[in-house]
Amino acid sequence: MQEQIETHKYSEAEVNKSLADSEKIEFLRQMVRIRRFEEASLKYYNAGKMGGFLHLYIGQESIAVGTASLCGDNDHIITAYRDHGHALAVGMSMNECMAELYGKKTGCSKGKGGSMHFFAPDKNFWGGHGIVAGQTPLGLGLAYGLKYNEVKGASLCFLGDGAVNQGSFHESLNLAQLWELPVIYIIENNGYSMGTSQKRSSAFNNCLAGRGDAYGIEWDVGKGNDIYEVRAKTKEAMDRAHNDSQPTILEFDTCRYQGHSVADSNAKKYRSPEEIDYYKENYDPINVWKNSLLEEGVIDENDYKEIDNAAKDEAKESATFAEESPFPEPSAITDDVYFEVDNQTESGKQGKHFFHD
Amino acid sequence: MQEQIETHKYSEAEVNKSLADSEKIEFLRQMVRIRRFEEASLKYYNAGKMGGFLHLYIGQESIAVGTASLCGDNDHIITAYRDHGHALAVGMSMNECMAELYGKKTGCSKGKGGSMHFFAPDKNFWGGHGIVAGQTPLGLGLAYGLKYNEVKGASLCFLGDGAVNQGSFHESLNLAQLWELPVIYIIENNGYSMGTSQKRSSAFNNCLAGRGDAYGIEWDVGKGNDIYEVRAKTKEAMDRAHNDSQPTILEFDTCRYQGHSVADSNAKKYRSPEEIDYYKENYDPINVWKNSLLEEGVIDENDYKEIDNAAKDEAKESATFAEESPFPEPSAITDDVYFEVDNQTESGKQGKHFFHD
Amino acid sequence: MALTLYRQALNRALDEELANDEQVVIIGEEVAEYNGAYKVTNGLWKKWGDKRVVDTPISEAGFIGMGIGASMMGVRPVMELMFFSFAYVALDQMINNAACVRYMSGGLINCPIVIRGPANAGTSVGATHSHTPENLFANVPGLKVVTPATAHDAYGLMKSAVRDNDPVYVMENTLLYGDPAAASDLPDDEFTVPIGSAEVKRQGTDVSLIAHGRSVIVALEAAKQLDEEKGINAEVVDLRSIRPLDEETILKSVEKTNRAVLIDENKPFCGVSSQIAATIQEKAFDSLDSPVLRVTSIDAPAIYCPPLEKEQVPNVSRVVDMVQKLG
Amino acid sequence: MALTLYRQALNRALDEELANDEQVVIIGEEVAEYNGAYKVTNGLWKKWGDKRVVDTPISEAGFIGMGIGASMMGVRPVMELMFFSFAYVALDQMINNAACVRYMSGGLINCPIVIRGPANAGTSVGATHSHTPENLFANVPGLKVVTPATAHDAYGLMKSAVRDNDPVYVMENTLLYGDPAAASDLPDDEFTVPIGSAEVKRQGTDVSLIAHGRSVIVALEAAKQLDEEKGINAEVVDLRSIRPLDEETILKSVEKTNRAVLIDENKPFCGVSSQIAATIQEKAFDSLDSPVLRVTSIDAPAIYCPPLEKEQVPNVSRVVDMVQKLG
Ligand SMILES: Cc1ncc(C[n+]2csc(CCOP(=O)(O)OP(=O)(O)O)c2C)c(N)n1
Ligand SMILES: Cc1ncc(C[n+]2csc(CCOP(=O)(O)OP(=O)(O)O)c2C)c(N)n1
Ligand SMILES: [Mg+2]
Ligand SMILES: [Mg+2]
Repeated sequence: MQEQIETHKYSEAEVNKSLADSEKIEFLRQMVRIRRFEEASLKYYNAGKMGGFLHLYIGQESIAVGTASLCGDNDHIITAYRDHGHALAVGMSMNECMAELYGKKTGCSKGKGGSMHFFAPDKNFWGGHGIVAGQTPLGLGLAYGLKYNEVKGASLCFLGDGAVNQGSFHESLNLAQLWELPVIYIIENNGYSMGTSQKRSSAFNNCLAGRGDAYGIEWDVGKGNDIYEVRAKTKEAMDRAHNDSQPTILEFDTCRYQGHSVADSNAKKYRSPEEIDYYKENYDPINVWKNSLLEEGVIDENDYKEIDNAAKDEAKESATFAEESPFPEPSAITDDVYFEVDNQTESGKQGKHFFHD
Repeated sequence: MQEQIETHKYSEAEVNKSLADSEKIEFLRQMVRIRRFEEASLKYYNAGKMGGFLHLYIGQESIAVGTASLCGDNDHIITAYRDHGHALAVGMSMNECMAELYGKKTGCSKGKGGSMHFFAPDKNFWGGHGIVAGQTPLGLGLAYGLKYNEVKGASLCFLGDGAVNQGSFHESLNLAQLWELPVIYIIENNGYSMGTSQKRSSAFNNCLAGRGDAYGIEWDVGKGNDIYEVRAKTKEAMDRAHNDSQPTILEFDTCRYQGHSVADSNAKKYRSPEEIDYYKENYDPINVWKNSLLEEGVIDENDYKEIDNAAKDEAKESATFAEESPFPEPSAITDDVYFEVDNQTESGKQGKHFFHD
Repeated sequence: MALTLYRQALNRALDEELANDEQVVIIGEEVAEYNGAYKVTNGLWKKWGDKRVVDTPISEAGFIGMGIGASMMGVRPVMELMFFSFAYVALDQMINNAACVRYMSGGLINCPIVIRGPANAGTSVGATHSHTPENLFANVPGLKVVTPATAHDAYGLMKSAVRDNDPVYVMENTLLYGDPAAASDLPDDEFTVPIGSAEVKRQGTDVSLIAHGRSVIVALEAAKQLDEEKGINAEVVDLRSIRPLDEETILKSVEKTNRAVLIDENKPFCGVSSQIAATIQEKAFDSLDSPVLRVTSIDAPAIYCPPLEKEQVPNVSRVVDMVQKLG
Repeated sequence: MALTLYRQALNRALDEELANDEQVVIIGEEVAEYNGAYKVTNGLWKKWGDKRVVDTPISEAGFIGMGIGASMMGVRPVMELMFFSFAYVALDQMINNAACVRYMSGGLINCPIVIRGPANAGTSVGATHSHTPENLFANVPGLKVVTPATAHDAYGLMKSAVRDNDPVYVMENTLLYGDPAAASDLPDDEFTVPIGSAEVKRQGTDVSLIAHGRSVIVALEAAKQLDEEKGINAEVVDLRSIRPLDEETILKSVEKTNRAVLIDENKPFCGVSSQIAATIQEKAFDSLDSPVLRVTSIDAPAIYCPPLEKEQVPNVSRVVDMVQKLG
């Protein structure tokens, strides 16, 4: 369990000192939006509006918001299936996200991806990936693309504490260091992979990020609930990526409040409700941030309520939008499989591409 | 390049001090047998007697012989495709090995495996595996089997310096440490994976074995050409396996004199012939060992000649044996696919197992 | 009489085999303390303890390869893949090691390993989680693949799989785990269903519906509807085992009905039904009154959209329509 | 006129595409300084330098996944698998990422990646190095698979593959690289062979021999022998592309000859020829005078023993015998 939070050790970091009040408020708004969106999605999931999995990010919002806040035009983000937070943090609308959960044509992935597969390449957001650690070589590839085209940018590739034990992640680490690629692996360590505590899944020295030592990769570990700390440590890594084209592994401690997915019937068995309650009470990223802004005099309680109400309304409206949106037509099942077919190029017209009856 | 060999630093190690002269001579004999066997196999390969690949172990003999010399009834060995040395070191006959290279019915694998796939489970030798690092989870499984059945033993799993970049190896390391399995990963670092030097393939701190730090696994690195050192360091790891059921990573520097495989047309391009010559001159494991035994007065030049001639004869005879052995019958193509079919059990008689015309 | 659900039948089979043979060990992600992501191993850890039921990190290549290595030594691991879709990160181990090591060693080594888990689409978990790789594995000589459709067969095939001395991949189905239509009335006494035997699940005269896995349940419903609404008397053949394959039962049925429609959740190109169609046309050519037709998944990655995914996988109305196309 | 070898044709195609498009980059084990394990990339590193031709560590999942990620950003990587058999350690990336990301993103992302390398048995490199996974990949919607049999097609298909905006897996053959029977007289001007078009490589009237990859060369020789020794005039159809598939050309041929023998180095169960047989019997049912027969690899892991492996893969005498079985 983390120690009681000190007043933000990293508030004086360069990248934080220069923050305008409006920016700080924006972080709060983003975190609240994520939480309210997810609460709404849970509600409508339980009402039978969605299928499949729903992995909620509640409790971890500061990481997506803090890291995304540093991203410029040439910085890119890719993550696993617990992707709603990152999607909203990069600027995707609640409407397109909620509609995706409903499987609607107006969803960000036209109802084809679902909860685990949100995408917005126009916002440098490359998904949303369901196979544990499967996104880690892709994140490396984004960095490869940047370096190949001599663009000064970084690829922020998120993964969970359980994902560090997949071989593809290690292969990626070796390549990242060997080829000096500007990728930042960000381990969101919420202490559990499904029902397995970190100590039952991973052998290590120091911490999970410390596995970087095997490859001589720079690494750091920090408190994930403190936006100041997330930003300060991520900024260092981004500088390393931008200026030296070097990879970094970051690890942020955090906590997911909900079960692994909505279908996690064991959510209250493998860890005690007290563990979560204690965290919520003392470390909740939204509370912590809200309290600092109150202390700093950047907002008052009323401002917060407004932000919160606006987020709730937005979430509710997104559900209405999703509800009222049409499902894709059955013929859409075979769209978006091949670029060349979709665009009816010469290549797309040659030969038979689909083989069902 | 290694430093000039000191007189064996490890000759006084417990495990070496107690060696009888006959044992020391036996090590020499084994190394010479491996070399002569492989020289013969190269000759007959070039004469068109074999197909496929032929990865020669020449230059690395001290590692197989030194490690195998420590193995008791419950210690097991598994390696990659460069497996002739390990096969002979565990006691397989030249005849069955050469016949395998010829693809003959009398081969250790009945002509089905070839050079990369020698096996002798009765001698605790589990192959011979062609997919780089594919044997590393299997080696873990051997250790699992030992521990599961509460047998005090170790699994010695060999791999190359290029194999350390496969994900399955890392997954195995984590599992080995997490579950305290008695596996010893032995990296035979000959500096190259095919034409790629180690520095072009691997990022690391310290050395390749040092990647064990990522998992808190004990590791050590040593000179591979010195049987005393190989035995001393392996013994420590085996004690750790036997007594504490803990894994180890060992790395031994070594040198392969031949190309990656016989078909390595670039063998003289990616490293200079001088690099090999220098090694041969100064570090050749057979020479080094022979010279110590001469110095120690354990053998004289004549003894060596006898050993050498016997090995050459044995190799030559194995080629005659192989030559005179029959190929398997065509019907053998579909034998050894299923245990149940081969043994015509009830299960093996049910349904159709093979689907060609 | 209390029916046993598919999930419970698997659980009972595993429990009994743990009792029957000390070398049997269950290994996989969340199989122990969590009781299994889909509760197939429910209660087994509590009953059998840490040694016999083992939770793993998310390292499929590592732990499945480990299981194969242990099986070479005589341990009999039953590995769970939380989804068979995750086989793709462990494929090298599952093909090159499990399927080839016996052969490459000239028969010196065998791998009595079971790898099991759900392999199906239809639950809106998206393309990466909805693969049906029975065709892919059955392509590989050295492997056995079974796809039980009912609790009875799930129980009997699982027991056969654990006792078999070759690698057997048991492909289950998340939709069948709790489906009353797949539940069975199991006898109290142990029994097995042999690997490599198909079963005629419904007798008929007009057309053979040949299916495996959940498609069998679809076929049975379709047969009922065809009977009631169209007066067509369909026979339903459940392959049960994909490799080895019971060609005899297939051919006998087609020789009787002279028509076949294959129902197959696989993607069509080189799916299991391609193989069955190729076989039927080859070996029952003169019995066929019309071409063998197929109802497969619509040929795209599994779509998330729940109502559309129900159209994507074979369903009753697509089967009924296809049977009528036979003319 | 100097014939171009299959290997040289690939080399020329890659060289030209490196020149045509700065986003094209060749990545793989030993492709640069070593000039390729099979010399397909010979000279390219020297000519194009470190940026365009890149050697990798032995980390197929890592570097292929990386290539897929880079392709999402607009880079056009041409990845070499030293053997396509090594795809099995990278399968998750090759299926779940390359094939599914366009779909799961509703068409927002595409992956213009080429993965190429030899995919064949017949060279005594053993079971683990002799896989022919064209059926496995062609099963996956989202992927394209081509299997050139001649230098002409290798050149033309490789260029099409590099220019295609979908993932294309080009399966070559170590036995064809230097085979004079696969060499072609290439024009000096650039050209492409469209993906998805089969070619009748020999006109005939009595039976259609349908094949892909090196089996086309076998089929052509068998056709010659059938003609000379048995007076049977066989047509040889080269699929060239497995997915997309040119069904039209296949069906046209069978409608003409009324008989088909498929020659396929795949293992038989759910091999490519299973799919072709299923298709022919479905769509040319009334044209068929006898069942579609198949000559595939003998159904076991690839044997090492060199003379036996020549029996294991399809060869001329097995094809000639099978054609005569048609009656
Ligand atoms: C290769 C693979 N194996 C297993 C799974 C099933 N699975 C999905 S999420 C998960 C736990 C991952 O935990 P962690 O990486 O800590 O991420 P978190 O869920 O905590 O965000 C598992 C086992 C999967 N999706 N992919
Ligand atoms: C997964 C995989 N990728 C590539 C290869 C081809 N290959 C065989 S050996 C080898 C080099 C391995 O080098 P190293 O591990 O150092 O062993 P060494 O040959 O030096 O003994 C390569 C690339 C393979 N067999 N398996
Ligand atoms: Mg976690
Ligand atoms: Mg090496």
